[in-house]
Amino acid sequence: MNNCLLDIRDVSRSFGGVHAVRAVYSSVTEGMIKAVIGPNGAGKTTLFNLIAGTLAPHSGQVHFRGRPITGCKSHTIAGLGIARTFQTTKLFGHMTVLENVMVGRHPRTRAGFLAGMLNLPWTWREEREIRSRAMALLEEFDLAVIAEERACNLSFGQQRMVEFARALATEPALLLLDEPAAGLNIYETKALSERILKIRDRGVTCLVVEHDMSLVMNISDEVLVLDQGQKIAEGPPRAIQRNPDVIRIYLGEDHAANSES
Amino acid sequence: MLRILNLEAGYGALRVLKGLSLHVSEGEAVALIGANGAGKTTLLKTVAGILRPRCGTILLDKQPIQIKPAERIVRMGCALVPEGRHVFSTLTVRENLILGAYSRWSRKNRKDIDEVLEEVYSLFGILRERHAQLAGTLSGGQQQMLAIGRALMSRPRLLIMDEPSLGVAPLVVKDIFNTISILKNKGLTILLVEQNARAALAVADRGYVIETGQIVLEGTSRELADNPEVQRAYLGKEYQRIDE
Amino acid sequence: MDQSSQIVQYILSGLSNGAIYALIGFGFAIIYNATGIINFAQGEFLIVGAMTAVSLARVVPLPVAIALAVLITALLGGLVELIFIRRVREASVLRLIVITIGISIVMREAMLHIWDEKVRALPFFTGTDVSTISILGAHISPQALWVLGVCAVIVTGLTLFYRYTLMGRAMRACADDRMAARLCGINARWMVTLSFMLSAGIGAMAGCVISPLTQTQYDMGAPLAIKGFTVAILGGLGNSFAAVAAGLLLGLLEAFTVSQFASAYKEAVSIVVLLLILVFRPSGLFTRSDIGNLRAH
Amino acid sequence: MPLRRYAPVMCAAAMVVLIQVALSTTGNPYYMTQITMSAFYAMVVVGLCLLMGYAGQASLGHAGFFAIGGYVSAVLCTVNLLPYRDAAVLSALRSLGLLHIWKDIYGAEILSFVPWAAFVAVLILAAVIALLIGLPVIRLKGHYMAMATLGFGLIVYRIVIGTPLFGQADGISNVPPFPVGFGLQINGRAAFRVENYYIAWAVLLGMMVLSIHLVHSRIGRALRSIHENEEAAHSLGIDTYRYKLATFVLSAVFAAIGGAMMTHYNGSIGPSEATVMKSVRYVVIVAVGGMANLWGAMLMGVVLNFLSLRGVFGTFDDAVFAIILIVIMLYAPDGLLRMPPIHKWKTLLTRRSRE
Repeated sequence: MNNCLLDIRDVSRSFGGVHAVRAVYSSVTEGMIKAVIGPNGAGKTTLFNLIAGTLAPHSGQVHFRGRPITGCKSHTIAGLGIARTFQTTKLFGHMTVLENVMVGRHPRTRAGFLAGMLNLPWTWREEREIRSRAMALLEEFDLAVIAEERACNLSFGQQRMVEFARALATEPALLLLDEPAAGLNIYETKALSERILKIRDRGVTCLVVEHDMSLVMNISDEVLVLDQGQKIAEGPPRAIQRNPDVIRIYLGEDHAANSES
Repeated sequence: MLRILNLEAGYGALRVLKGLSLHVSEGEAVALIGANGAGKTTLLKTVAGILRPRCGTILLDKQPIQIKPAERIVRMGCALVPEGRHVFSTLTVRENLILGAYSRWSRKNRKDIDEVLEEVYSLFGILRERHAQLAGTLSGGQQQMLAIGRALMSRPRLLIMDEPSLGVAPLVVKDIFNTISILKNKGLTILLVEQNARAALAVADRGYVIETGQIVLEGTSRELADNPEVQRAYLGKEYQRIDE
Repeated sequence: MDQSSQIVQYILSGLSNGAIYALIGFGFAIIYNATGIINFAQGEFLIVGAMTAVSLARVVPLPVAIALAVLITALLGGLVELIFIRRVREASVLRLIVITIGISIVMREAMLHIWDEKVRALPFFTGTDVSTISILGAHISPQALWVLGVCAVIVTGLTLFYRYTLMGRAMRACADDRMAARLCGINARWMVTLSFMLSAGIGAMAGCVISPLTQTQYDMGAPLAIKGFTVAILGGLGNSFAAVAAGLLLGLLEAFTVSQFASAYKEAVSIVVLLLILVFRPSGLFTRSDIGNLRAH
Repeated sequence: MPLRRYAPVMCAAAMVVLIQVALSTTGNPYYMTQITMSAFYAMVVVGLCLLMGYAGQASLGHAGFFAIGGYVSAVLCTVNLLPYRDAAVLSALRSLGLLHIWKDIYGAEILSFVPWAAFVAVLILAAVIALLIGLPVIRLKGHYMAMATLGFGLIVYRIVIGTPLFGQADGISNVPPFPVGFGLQINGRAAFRVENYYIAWAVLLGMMVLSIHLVHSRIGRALRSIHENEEAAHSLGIDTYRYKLATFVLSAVFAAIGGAMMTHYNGSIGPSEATVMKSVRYVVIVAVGGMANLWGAMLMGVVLNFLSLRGVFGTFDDAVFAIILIVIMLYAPDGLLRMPPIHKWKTLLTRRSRE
């Protein structure tokens, strides 16, 4: 594919004797929402960590916009335009919602130690811009009313959204979402899926690990199925739902046999 | 034997269990199935005393145990095989098993403990073979057997298992489920939590389906296995059996 | 004294110092494995033990005084855990560090006010301060042999305890996987208290055996703790034989540096070693990678 | 926005003047000496507060940097180079005005560095040493970092006490005053008491202003985010290692400035400034002040050091600090002076302005 944003080539990673991710090939096309599914322990989060640079693969390579990013530090990768959210939200609890999102502007701004200490005039302008951009994002997410609230005081659903906004503040080309619907109720999940679609529409490619199948099947353009670290299937959601291997790992042998018959 | 009423629990701001109720009768095997993140593991941790519930009641033999620490609950005859096995990887297989009987350790129990150890060894022959090996060097399936064996060492009346098939090769999963039905036939009360719905419902008498911290379905294993709702929970709304 | 016997002399004094460092290192490792805390007050346990024994030795025979001192220090260790550590188990590392440092200073100042600044010493266990034994042409105090002997006994005892007793196994289980240990019915909190007692007791014993050789003063805990910590890190925190080897290595290194440099720099040696290890091999010199891997999960 | 930020600075400055006036008029001017010295110690505390409270790194070796500052300026200002006056290097330095000849109290001629040159050397040296120590040490976690910095502090102490150049146990005395310009000089004699009181406070409040700016800048936000959750900070493109290292160097430089000024003020420095107990004391003060609370740390730095210098705690000096430490850590880990968080003020102010 010519507009391939992320290319995962033969990536493997093991912990001790356990192969968490084994020889996975995959690619993400610009502008799509791709979902990664699989049972618990299938290696989904590990794959995310390998892309985001939190872990280094033992073998294989990851390319982003045609450039190899294997072995890069995660802050470098974030600077290149890959942002992520975490399975258990990792907000800066004692900072305000606004400050959280302002931190997200970090890779796109430049005031350093000396400039900060001396409070140079040009940093005022930058600071104003950081603030207004962050505020704009919060407004877009309908979070402006709680902008001055400490992040640890928010409800779980709100924390998810703030983390979302914070990741977007880095102006990523690719957004990695690790189980964004975990712990959300039905309405929040619905709002979330609309949110993800909106983000895609403004040009941010999304890679989503998710367990909520209705969410996955509703929004994704393509699904990658992992089991025990290996790729089981990859394709459009409809086809995945009918794939006998996928049914087998989710419902057991019998159902797979039924489906095939 | 075990009765849970309106249980609420969670971590920090996250409310995982939202007023959950279920019960397990003496001699029964009950399966609890549901997708990831539904709250299964949280429920078991709360029952075993690792996690404090926010509110609700847990009765074991009609005694409230929701405020008791894990150590006491084991003594009362309720053993948990945790998710992800949690064997003591730097201890030998035999040491792991012996520690399983820690709560009953005393001079006069000596013989009884040797007996249970013998029972566990005959249930899982591989553990006898590898008794001097470090538990961390066992394969995933063997570790799972060890975790079950360790729980059995406390001679529990209620055995709770959290995802015994997780990360275990398919052939070994079969072995493990065979063992579970052997235990059940011996009269042990079992609460089994599984993602592998099919296998779990095959050994259980009854089952519950848990979704976002609440029980959404309840019934005999057969009823649940044939329920389209169960399938929906796993494969998404649009999933329809091709033969329908 | 000729060249070779001088070398033997250095080796012997290095070994006996190293044995003490190993014992202190054990103290660190025992608590670290049970709780993940580095107990900065470990050195003070040595001094408390030795000082208590010195005071008791005036009224009861020496062996009884030492036994009582070890017991009292062990109880003190347990008390420290019950009062301070237990209530902050879930706290951040920074808080725990600061608390154990605070405890060490309070203990030191308390000792200053109880036993004043005077340098004290237990009597030699056998012989006097002038009696020597000659080995390969070198003359050493019989107390040095006591030090080596006590170290050997404690290492063996600890190994047997951890390997073959239910209590020892339970302590290892807690260190390995706290949640699983609780699910087995092990009271993890008491295991932590017990490890503080054990660690304080071993510290007190170490303090008593070196007291005749190096003498004891209220503020000697911190430098000893640094050395013990160096040894514990060198040995990879938790491997008893590696800790012994590391202790002896550090002892030898120090003995030879003293022969080359001013003694004021002697302490700097162990610190430099510590810094180098922290920088280049924080997992320790002798850590077996397989065990390391098992611990990581 | 700037007004709100500078209001506490103004208040502090007013307090400083008020205290001076009060002490002078009530005839207790000698209290000023201890307040001045407390201000020097508080400089270490301000830097350490940035490091511990904002970057989340504990250092148990900051007395080492204070001592480096003091000893380096003491040595450079007192070492007599007269016997080597004809060496090419020295004459070059003399022509640059970095060396001068002065007479000590016994009237002997001494050729040594001018205090300004020594001061610049202190800044550079402290930064370089902090960088070299920090490069490996900042990578370490929790206990290891604490032990490594403790080890660094001990090495400084050992070097100071074991090297004849540093006067061993006696330290270095007869350090000349430091003419800082505008006709002012750092000098401990009674005649200069008020002048030095203001010099010390001007420098301390200057450091406070720089620190406050930093904390409220993009970098400060990044530092706080590192403290809260390092993994998340990383994922937002923050190079945590570099920022922690830079903060470490900055705090070391602050400490060295305090040490250098103190040495010129007292005219001497001794090894007691380099002990582990001193390092621990700085940590205590930051903890009591509330970790990430610059004003709390500064205030506590002045108050506790003042009490200690006045000898209020007697022979229980160290014990008092340790007990304060334990009690604070057990019962009030956020510090005694938990000021309402800055954003709360913000809401108060904005609300009022909208009405």
